[in-house]
Amino acid sequence: MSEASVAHAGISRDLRDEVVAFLYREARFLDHADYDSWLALLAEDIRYVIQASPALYRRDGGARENDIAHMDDGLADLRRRIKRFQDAAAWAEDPPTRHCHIITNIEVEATDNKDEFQVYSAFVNARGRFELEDVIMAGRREDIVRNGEDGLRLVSRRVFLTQNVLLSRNINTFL
Amino acid sequence: MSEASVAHAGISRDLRDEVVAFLYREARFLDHADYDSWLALLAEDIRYVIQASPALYRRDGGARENDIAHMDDGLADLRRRIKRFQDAAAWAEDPPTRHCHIITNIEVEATDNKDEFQVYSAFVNARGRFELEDVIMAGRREDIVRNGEDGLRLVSRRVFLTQNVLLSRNINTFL
Amino acid sequence: MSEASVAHAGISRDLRDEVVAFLYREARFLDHADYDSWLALLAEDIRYVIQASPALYRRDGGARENDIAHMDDGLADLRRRIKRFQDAAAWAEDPPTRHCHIITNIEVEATDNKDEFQVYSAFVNARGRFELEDVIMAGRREDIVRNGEDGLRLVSRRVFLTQNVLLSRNINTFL
Amino acid sequence: MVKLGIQLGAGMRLRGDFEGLVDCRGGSIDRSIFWDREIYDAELQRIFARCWIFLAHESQIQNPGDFVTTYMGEDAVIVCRRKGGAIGAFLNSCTHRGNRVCLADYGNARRFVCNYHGWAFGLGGELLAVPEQQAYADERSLFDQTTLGLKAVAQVDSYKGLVFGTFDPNAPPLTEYLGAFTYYLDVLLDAEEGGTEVLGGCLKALMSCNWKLPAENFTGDAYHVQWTHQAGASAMISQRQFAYDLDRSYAANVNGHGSEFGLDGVANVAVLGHPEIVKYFRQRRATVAARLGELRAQMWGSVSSANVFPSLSFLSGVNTLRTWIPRGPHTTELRTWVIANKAMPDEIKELLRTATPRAFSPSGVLEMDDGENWELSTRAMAGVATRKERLHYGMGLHTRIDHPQLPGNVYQGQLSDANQLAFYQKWADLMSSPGPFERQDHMVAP
Amino acid sequence: MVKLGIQLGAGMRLRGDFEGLVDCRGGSIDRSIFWDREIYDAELQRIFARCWIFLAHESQIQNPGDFVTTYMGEDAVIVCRRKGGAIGAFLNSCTHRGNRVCLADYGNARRFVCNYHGWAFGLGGELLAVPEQQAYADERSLFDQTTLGLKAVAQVDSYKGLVFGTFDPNAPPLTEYLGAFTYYLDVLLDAEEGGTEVLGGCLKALMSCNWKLPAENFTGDAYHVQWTHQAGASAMISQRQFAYDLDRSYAANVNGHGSEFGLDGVANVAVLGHPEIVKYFRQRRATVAARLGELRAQMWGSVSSANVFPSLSFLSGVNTLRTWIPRGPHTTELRTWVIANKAMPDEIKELLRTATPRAFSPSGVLEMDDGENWELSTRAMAGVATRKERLHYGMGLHTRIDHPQLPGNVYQGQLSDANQLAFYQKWADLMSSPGPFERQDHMVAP
Amino acid sequence: MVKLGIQLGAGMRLRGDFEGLVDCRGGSIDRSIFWDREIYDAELQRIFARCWIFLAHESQIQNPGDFVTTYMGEDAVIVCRRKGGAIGAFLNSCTHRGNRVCLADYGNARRFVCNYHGWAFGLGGELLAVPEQQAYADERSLFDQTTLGLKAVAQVDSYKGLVFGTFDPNAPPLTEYLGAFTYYLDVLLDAEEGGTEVLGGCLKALMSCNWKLPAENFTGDAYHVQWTHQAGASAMISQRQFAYDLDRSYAANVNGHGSEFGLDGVANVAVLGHPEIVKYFRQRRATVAARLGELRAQMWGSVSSANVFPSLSFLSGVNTLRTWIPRGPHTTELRTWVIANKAMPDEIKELLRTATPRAFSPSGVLEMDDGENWELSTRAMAGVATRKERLHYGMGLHTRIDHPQLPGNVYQGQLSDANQLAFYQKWADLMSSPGPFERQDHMVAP
Ligand code: FES
Ligand code: FES
Ligand code: FES
Ligand SMILES: [Fe+3]
Ligand SMILES: [Fe+3]
Ligand SMILES: [Fe+3]
Repeated sequence: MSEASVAHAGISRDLRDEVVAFLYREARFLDHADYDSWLALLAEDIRYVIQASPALYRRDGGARENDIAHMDDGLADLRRRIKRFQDAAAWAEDPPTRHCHIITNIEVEATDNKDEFQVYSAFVNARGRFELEDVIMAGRREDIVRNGEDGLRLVSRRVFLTQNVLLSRNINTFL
Repeated sequence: MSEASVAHAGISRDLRDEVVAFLYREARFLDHADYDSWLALLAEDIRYVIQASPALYRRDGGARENDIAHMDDGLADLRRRIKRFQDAAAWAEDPPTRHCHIITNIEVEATDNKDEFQVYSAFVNARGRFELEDVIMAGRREDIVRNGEDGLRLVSRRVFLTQNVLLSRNINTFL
Repeated sequence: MSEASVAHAGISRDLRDEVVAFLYREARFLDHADYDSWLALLAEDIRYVIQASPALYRRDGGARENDIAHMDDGLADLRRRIKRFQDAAAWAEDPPTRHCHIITNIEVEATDNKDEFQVYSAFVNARGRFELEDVIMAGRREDIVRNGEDGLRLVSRRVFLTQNVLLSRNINTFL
Repeated sequence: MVKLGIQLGAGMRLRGDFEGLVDCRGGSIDRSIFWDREIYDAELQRIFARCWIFLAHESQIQNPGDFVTTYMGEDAVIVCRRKGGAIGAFLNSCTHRGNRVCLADYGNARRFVCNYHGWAFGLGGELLAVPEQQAYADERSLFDQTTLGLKAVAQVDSYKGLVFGTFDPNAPPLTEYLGAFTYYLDVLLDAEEGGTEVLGGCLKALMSCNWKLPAENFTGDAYHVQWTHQAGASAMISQRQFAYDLDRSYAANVNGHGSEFGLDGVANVAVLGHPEIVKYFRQRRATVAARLGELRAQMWGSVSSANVFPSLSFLSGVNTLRTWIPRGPHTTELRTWVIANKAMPDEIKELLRTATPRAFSPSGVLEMDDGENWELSTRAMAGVATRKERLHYGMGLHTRIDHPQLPGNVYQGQLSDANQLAFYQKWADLMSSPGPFERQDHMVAP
Repeated sequence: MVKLGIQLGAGMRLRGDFEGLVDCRGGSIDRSIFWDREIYDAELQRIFARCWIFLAHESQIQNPGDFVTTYMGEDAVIVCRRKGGAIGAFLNSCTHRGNRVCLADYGNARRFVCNYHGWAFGLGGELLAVPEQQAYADERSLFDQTTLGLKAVAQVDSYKGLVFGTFDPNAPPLTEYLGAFTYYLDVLLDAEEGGTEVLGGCLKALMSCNWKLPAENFTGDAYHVQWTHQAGASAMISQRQFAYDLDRSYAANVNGHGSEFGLDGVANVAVLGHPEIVKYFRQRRATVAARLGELRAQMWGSVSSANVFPSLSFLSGVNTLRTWIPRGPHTTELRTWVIANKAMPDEIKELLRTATPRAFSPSGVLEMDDGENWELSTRAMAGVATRKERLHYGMGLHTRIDHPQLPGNVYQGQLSDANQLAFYQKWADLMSSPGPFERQDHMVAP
Repeated sequence: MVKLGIQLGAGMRLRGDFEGLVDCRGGSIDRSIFWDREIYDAELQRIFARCWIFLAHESQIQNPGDFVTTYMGEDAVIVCRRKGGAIGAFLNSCTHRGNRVCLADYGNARRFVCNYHGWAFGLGGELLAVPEQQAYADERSLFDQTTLGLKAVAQVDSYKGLVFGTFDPNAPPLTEYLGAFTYYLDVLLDAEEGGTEVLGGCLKALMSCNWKLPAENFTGDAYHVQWTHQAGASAMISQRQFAYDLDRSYAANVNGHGSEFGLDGVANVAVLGHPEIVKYFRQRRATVAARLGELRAQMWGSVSSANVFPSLSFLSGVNTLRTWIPRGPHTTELRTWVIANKAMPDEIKELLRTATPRAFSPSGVLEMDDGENWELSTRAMAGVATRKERLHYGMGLHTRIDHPQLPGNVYQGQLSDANQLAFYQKWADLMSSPGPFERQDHMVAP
């Protein structure tokens, strides 16, 4: 299970910095519930997945990739979620949630496609609502980021949560 | 609500690295309750604010900027807080709190003032006390950092918490 | 208690980037319970310590460096822990824990030894198990990292937790 | 005789007490049933340890050794396919020191070996072997291998793919428990040849609400759809206002189970946002009518919801199946699955796999507007003045009809509290008599 | 008759029980009143559902539709300015299914629409409209719009800007409840022409302490100032030791309300660390004397604290107003405001806006030393041997005086437990008789 | 007379109730003793406020003013070395308002000054001085300095370095309480000249389990070693299977204290993974035999475990000492120390300092496999059907022997539940009679 330890092989420092800035900016958009700006960071062909995290014995293998997921969306699906977020009648979003997306552990690796990069990151997500509610989740992300004409775009994201049963009623944000 | 996505426009990598180092060092000083070193990072004209985070309907707008705040301090005020922290008779600070300031999502942007920079960051703060107490808060920060003769100085900070009601009895640190 | 504020004195940007990549990669190995890869990051003479965090009055000084610790291991000891982690009969590791090691605040400083560097970092660690268990710890780390022929190696780590009484039954990972 | 432990007080034996909390004629409910811990503790004994509780879908445990773990009330249970094909269900707690025996959500096992001392149990819960068995050789060890298996759920039975169990050996058979409600269940379970299957695994979330609030919602609350879900509906189907067609919709209940439904045929399906699925439902309507009759063919996919007492809910057309697991008086664990007809083509199943949870699951576009209501309702009950005010369940109490085809108590139009009141009447009936695990010696003398 | 739910046990009806917990002659208190959940549950019924509870400051709700949300005990309440200028206060819980109706801390609303089914309530809590009202048309729906409004707080009244409410329709009027304590309240509320206003919003924090510990602290505990706050005082006013002037300080209590105070005129003001504010108080002293008399003009800004039973506290001069909201036997939510005289110039108000919370708010330099004491005191009560030891409240029991001007029970010098004992005597008196929401059928027969 | 607070219900006075929960002849235990809060509350009064509870090791408080803080049940206690060398132990809660007086885990103090009002207490808990003492001058203040000290633990005594205390003034002396169990204790405490000391501080962890599960494990559960610890044993000593030598191993219990042990001499030592320590034990065996006799010299370092009722456990050879502090019915705080013979050379001590916690501490290689079993066992008891099933404690009930040297109730072979049943019999005996802090007026008449 060992892995070569060449840091950032073949990735320029400029690109790395761009990716870091890209993910931090994304987090800020999400914290401000600025979903239009967030959508502009996504590739047309994005696949956005927040996996379920069942407890399974090692002998049974991990969860299947195409298992039921908290979210498994393309761009049109994400737009629908955002349409609801922005709807004045989304009662459960008013008063607004107090979001904080903490992003760290950003690693960038080359892929077979010279314009696409594998990006790892980890996160803590905090959400406050009403008076006493303050919910924390943590997990990992595996992204594919594409470097195109108009800058970086998110092509794929797979989110792994440490929570099996969500310890809050929902995930009313993107991770 | 969209925003241009040029990363770090006009900010040199050196400056960015300096700012990151500056904020990490600041966090380490706070973790070690080394408040004298922390004070040395502040500009004379600093305004340090930890906002309240009330739950308000969208139609009522956000909280007013000059609302009552957990802290809304100038340098003299911060010195007073520190004077208490360092007083042997500050019973509630002995045994010392076990601090951890996690800082991430650091973004640096230019401002109209060529010597001052807008810096965004996000944080998780953990505080342990006594035997069983371990309190976690998360939030965002918006700083103005000035690049002067003697290096970087914090000119302004505005802290946003995800907690409306603080879920702990106080904030006995700086965020 | 003040400290000179020269950022990264004498540390090249390349080295800093290498160290950051090294610690992020380490975290990813730990998240994936890829302990063989993790072991390959350690120096032969590593000393790995997770300190106890007792509550002590200031007048009594801090905890002694050689106090009893949650872990105080050399390489052979770490190998033993890993041997258990990887044993099919380690019932308490099956189903596997859902790990997340959040690493931030990485600072690199020179030491008297030109090949060794003092590295500071802070962390949040989340561990999910079974259905409802999701445990969060935070703390600081002080590492010595050696730059040798075959790249960076961890020579020493001292972990400080904010928790005095562990609020979970154990630490079934490395921090 | 004296009281001991957090067992039931003697009052719980008196039918009158719980009936006073639920006034089905007057259309009002005492809020304490959503808050008080003692009432909750009684529910575990008198509802969840007595009713037929949903355990699994047969498709989750197709092969010998396949298992899932679940809960009946707060009792952890293993459900698994035995060698001969029968389904075993037994407590997930070792008879030796009580340790949880199976730690996974699902999987395949030859046997269940307890982590603590290694006692090994078979797929029927039977004790297979213990380490160092010679230490139990003497008869004074009172070691009777035949009695030391994992305690079996008293009765286990299936209805068209849904596996249920009850801890009460004297409970009526499942068919009697479901009664005529199978008429409505079949719209979900038997619309197409070959029955149903669950697609993929399970999504779970902990909600800070009493379990009865979501259960009553699914049993009959069409009323909330228009208001609660207008943003979600707008997002999914670009239609803000839902119009009730009271002439062509109904509520019906049987033995505390309830369903409300229209006859539009596609309103629930449409909410998934995939015209292909709507088209599939339309295409299959005639075939369904041949199986279930014209009326139920129109129910299939229509705007509707249903709950099997106490806590198994589903939405036809949306194809979500879920349970509300009680985890304290103010906490409920939601578990959701995607259920599909086996006969559906793979493309439709693949769409459902993502589309159903996108609409209905903890983070579903529509469901996200539900949870907060149930949590905030529960939380409000913390107030003593608030708890004094009874809730209003009076809608449409005049709409009772006789219908030539629809069985059970039937009401014209989706807008009524009739099913909810039937749910609470069933609740009060059960709560007013002791459950199977109440011990005389734990009660105060009257 | 039988016991049911987490209602009061029968014993609560017996006056003797609670009186035994509080010995005001012997100067001792039983620690269980800070720990036991059953006592806490009784407090919600017998204290918080019966006393006049602070709801809001009128300046927070100046315009029609302005509202704030708060709590009376654990009951959530909406307080709002009605069209005609009257103040409405009613339960923040829908009469339909109990959902919380208003989710914001404050704001302006034309009406409150419940998120679940859309029932709409007016600024007086009245039910304005419900969706699909025709479904309630039949009289069997028992739908009486006039009775389905949000339950009004039984009585609402104001005293010089402070709005109070009580759930008890039989509670004496507010003026009688406050009684002669208004003499002391006026130092805060009526020192200058035009009354008071709240500056900005509210700071809140959850403390792991029983609510009575901070309340008794503000009612009379000058004793802790010298020791607890020496580091804070040193930081704010470079003065470590606070010296009590027993000849020119007093404690006084009325109906369980209490205040201790000096006559120095500026010690409380000074702690804010702004000479400008001290100067302002000095300058205005004569004018205040003209309004309130010489004695109270000297109290204005002096070292002092006060509590209106049960849980509204303030510090004159520091200009902090706060409530201690009970959230369980070991948990209290502190809410703090800055209160200022409207007549104060803007510069002084602007200073107070930041200076008051800098000294007194959850993270205030002085207040940071209080919270830990209350939390650790509460936590210590977990021990059964610890709970057996009564606490000592004997200080200065001999200092009772008659004073020509000061009303109520008056004591010479700030150092006494007299006010605290009066607080607990009031507590015991209330706890020894049933509150308005106790139902006969929830009690054990004696 | 009436019930009040979360005190004991009357039933607790009836011996029969608790005895029914524990059937030592039939070898079964009712699971509710691991779950019910009322039983837990009774344990605090009848077990932890009555038994001799471990407070500290004398080496932790060698010099005057040295102190440690700990718990007896949920009562916080300060233990300190007084000027004259005597050991003081008293409640860590101020007699004034109840604040925690000492906030550190350990240290050296001249006196303990309360943070709230500055009352100062001496190393014996006596009240030394209070600020502004003149305010208490009048006799009506009922201020008797001699009675306002921190409440002393009723009895404090040591056995070979281990300090114990009891809240019960009528408890039998420590020597009587330990009785013949000192024979087994001495293997830990008196194997070498000079007694023992604790190395370094304390490691602590909160476990979600009932305290009795780990306590019963250490009192006699050799049975779990083979299965639970096989991965840990493989890692530490490259030996997967542990083979019980029933001919040369025993269980023994006295007054509810228990130990199981082999005579192999090094199996427990070996698990530390340091041949040097094994060698040391081998070398010293003869000397130990001279002190303790041949039999106990063979016990020294052998595979073994022990528990002093209720909650002090240790492993000879592994050199771990620990207590299981109750923090609620489902929560236990583990505190672990490394204990060494003073006579051991520094190299051995230095090895033990890291090797003992590496094997046995919250994150120890072997201990990490224990905690989950106890947590999951506890959690399983949440189920009402699960709680109905009694646990099996029948192993080796036939193995009782008379042994010429071993005192107490002795059993041949390490594989039996005999010690566990003796533990629970002691528990039932104590639980069936009122403890020192139960007040008549808090009980329901029978
Ligand atoms: S608890 Fe299952 S084998 Fe002992
Ligand atoms: S709960 Fe308020 S409208 Fe139904
Ligand atoms: S509480 Fe200890 S001195 Fe007042
Ligand atoms: Fe809904
Ligand atoms: Fe104070
Ligand atoms: Fe063990």
